[in-house]
Amino acid sequence: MNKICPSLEEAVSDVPDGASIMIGGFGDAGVPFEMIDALVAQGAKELTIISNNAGTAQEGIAKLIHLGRVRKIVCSFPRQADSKAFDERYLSGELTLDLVPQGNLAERIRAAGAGIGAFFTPTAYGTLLAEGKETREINGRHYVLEYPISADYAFIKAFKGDALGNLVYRKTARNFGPVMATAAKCTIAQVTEVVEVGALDPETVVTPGIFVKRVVQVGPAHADGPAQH
Amino acid sequence: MNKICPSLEEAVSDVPDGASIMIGGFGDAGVPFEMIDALVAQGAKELTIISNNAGTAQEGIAKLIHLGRVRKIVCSFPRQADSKAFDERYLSGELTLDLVPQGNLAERIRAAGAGIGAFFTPTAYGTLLAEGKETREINGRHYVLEYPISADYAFIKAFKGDALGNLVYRKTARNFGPVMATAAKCTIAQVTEVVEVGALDPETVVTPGIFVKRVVQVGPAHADGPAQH
Amino acid sequence: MSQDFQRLSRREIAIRVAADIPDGSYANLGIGAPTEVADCLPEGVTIILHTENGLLGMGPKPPPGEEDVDLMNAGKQYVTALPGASYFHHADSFAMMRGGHLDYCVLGAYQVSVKGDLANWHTGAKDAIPAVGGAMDLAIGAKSVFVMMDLLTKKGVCKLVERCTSPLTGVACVRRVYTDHATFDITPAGVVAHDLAPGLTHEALETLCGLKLLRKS
Amino acid sequence: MSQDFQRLSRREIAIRVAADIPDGSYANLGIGAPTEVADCLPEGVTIILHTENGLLGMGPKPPPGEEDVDLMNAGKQYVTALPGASYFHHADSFAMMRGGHLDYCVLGAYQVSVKGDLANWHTGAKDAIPAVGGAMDLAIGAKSVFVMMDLLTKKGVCKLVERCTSPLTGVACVRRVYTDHATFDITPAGVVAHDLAPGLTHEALETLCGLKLLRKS
Repeated sequence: MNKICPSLEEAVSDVPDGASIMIGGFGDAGVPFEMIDALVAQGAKELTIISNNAGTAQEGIAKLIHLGRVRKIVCSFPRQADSKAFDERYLSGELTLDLVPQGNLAERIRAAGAGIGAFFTPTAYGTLLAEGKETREINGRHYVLEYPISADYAFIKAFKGDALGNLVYRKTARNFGPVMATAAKCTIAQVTEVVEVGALDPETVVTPGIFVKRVVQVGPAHADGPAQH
Repeated sequence: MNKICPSLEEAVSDVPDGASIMIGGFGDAGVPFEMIDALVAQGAKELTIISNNAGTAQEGIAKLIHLGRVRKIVCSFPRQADSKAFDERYLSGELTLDLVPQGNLAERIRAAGAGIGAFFTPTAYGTLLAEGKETREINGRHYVLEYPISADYAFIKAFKGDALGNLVYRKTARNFGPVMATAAKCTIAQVTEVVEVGALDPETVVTPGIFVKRVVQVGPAHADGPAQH
Repeated sequence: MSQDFQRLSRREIAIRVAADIPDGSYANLGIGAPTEVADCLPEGVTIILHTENGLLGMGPKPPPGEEDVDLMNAGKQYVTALPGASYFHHADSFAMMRGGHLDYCVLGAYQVSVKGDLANWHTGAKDAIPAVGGAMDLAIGAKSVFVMMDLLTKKGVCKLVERCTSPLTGVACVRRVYTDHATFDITPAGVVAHDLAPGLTHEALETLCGLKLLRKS
Repeated sequence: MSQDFQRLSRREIAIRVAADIPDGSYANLGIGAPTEVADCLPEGVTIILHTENGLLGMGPKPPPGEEDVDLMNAGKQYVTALPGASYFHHADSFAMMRGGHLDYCVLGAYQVSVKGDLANWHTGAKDAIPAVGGAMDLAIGAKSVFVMMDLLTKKGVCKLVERCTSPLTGVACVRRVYTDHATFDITPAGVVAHDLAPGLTHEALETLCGLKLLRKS
């Protein structure tokens, strides 16, 4: 079993038009920028992107949006200081936005990975973002019924990975990676360092290899930090 | 902030009659035997115990049951080779059993800790253990609605812990500990070794201290293994 | 009605909030003004800070040059991790909030209603690009949710209201509101005003708010 | 009807199951007979084994004297962990199963119906002390659920049935049943019997089962 893929180009080569893709990261931490660049070069369009943010400036998801490759985005916080690409496409109606509270986004992704059919969450009860959704009072508290979010692909960034797909992350760059890895048909991880099978302590593996299809090393391995972009 | 408690006796001293207690462990691994012994000595009765097993021989939960301290047990697998204590009390009607499939038990405990009001699970659909429960078809699959399980106390066993309550576990002794820790009002962890705050790598902490109220060191610290009982 | 009183500075409000968070608490301080509470904790008090992007035990910002691109808070500012910290993924982090494990959460607000409804994610302006982030999760994400805000908008309109006109973030979730004019407790009996700014009378405050306010008994 | 045929041994059944699990698969082998499948994997084939008590990458039992009380499988037998293994807690472990991440799960059974219903947790006997463990989670816990069992009870009653009489573990969850008489595929068109024991005819098998069986096309 060897999930190491020699290049990002090869790793993203089979993404078809119309695919749904989860993209890890919060702010810049944990965003697989290089893999997104490879997808830009690959050319897939009509994409649905599931991610916490919608990118800033011309980087990452903003690049995909700017190029008109994205038809729908599911996220919690698209508006940022320099989210011009998103703002333009959204206001012109070319881009559909499904706005999801951040914790519901994480939990709905987890539900997809965990085989949960739906769950009652207190978050967003009584707000615009729960309009039209089923609600229920349970033990005196009000809840909204939310459904799983899955995807064809998950693009995530981890710190170290092995040929079996086991991953560990680095600090707050962990964020959405571990849950997204469980909820996509094909999870691709770019890692700062590929290590030998057996080098990761089984007690500290965050994403067991079963959730990962492809691992690509990006940039030189640093002993003391992640690749800068 | 110092959650270290000098003795098991003190750690379990406030457990009242009628309390609900989650007890970690699967088979013998991860069972806080010494803490259960302290509870036996403390004398609390009319207890509800939530645990995967109901104990074997005269050890652990079996001891509590044998002494008539337990009025209800919520578990997945009470019947074992030498579960005489359970068998007797159950067949005589002195002990109520709420039988829960193991994965539903884990997920219902997680739900309690995660503030989820209820969730739809495919497990047990169409079986005796889903009788009378609400069901729903979602995207062509059948699900049963299950509710959270919380408790007054969680008694768990971990490998190492610090004064802030951070815990790491050892191999398959991890099992129910991390989820139970999130679902009880008062989680008490017996650990093989208490370490200095800062000694546990923040990347590898399994149970963040927020979930733990008391930490007790049990037995001599081993560098290479857990305490035997 | 006299305006002859001394409004509290943002720092003074933060000091009041900090004084109400007991030693040994777990807290999440929202983006913006609430972040200042961390700097106002009394000497010797240990409050463990949570940031929803996956860190418990958050420390202050790093010295210049020691920023780590993988270590930030929910406001996307560089932070540090204190000894005894732990990292976790987003589902676990929001489970920690939703499950009621944090003792306190301190948030900013556009409006708070007398019933404790919170509006802080969307002004309600048409054509505004919506973004919610963790606001709705934070609103229900602690045993006690505190709001820290100026009482009046720049145009002088009171933000403590009978009923919110801006879109809600959460329903009946706020327990106490710290402002530059006074502190307000949301109680089943009504809103209790206390710790009024020096020189401000209860009656003057009621007039400013356009609300009947209870006195602390 | 002649009984002049050679039933497969438990090991021969395990070899058949093992042959159908492709290299690189993730699998959970239930307690009892299914455990033997691990010993029958062809040379050079890597199957990563999951045990629901929190380990992916389970290895064989340790040499005598090297047992670790903290390292066991779901059957509470001592095991080892192979290089590249990982440990996780029970909620994560069952999420892995329930979420359909395992390719194969191999289970024992009291009865399997022609629709793929599984009965393997409770004989239905009155006064029996019930215990379910992970049975119901395993039944729905893999992309393909295989059953491995003797076709007949000790009293000669067929365990492949029109409708289960024992309490169900899962509904329409079994894809294939490996027995000492033949292998049965549960398909929408009906049950397909193949790989019959040497000397056993399709007609004789139908008589034994009291069922109409399809031939492999």
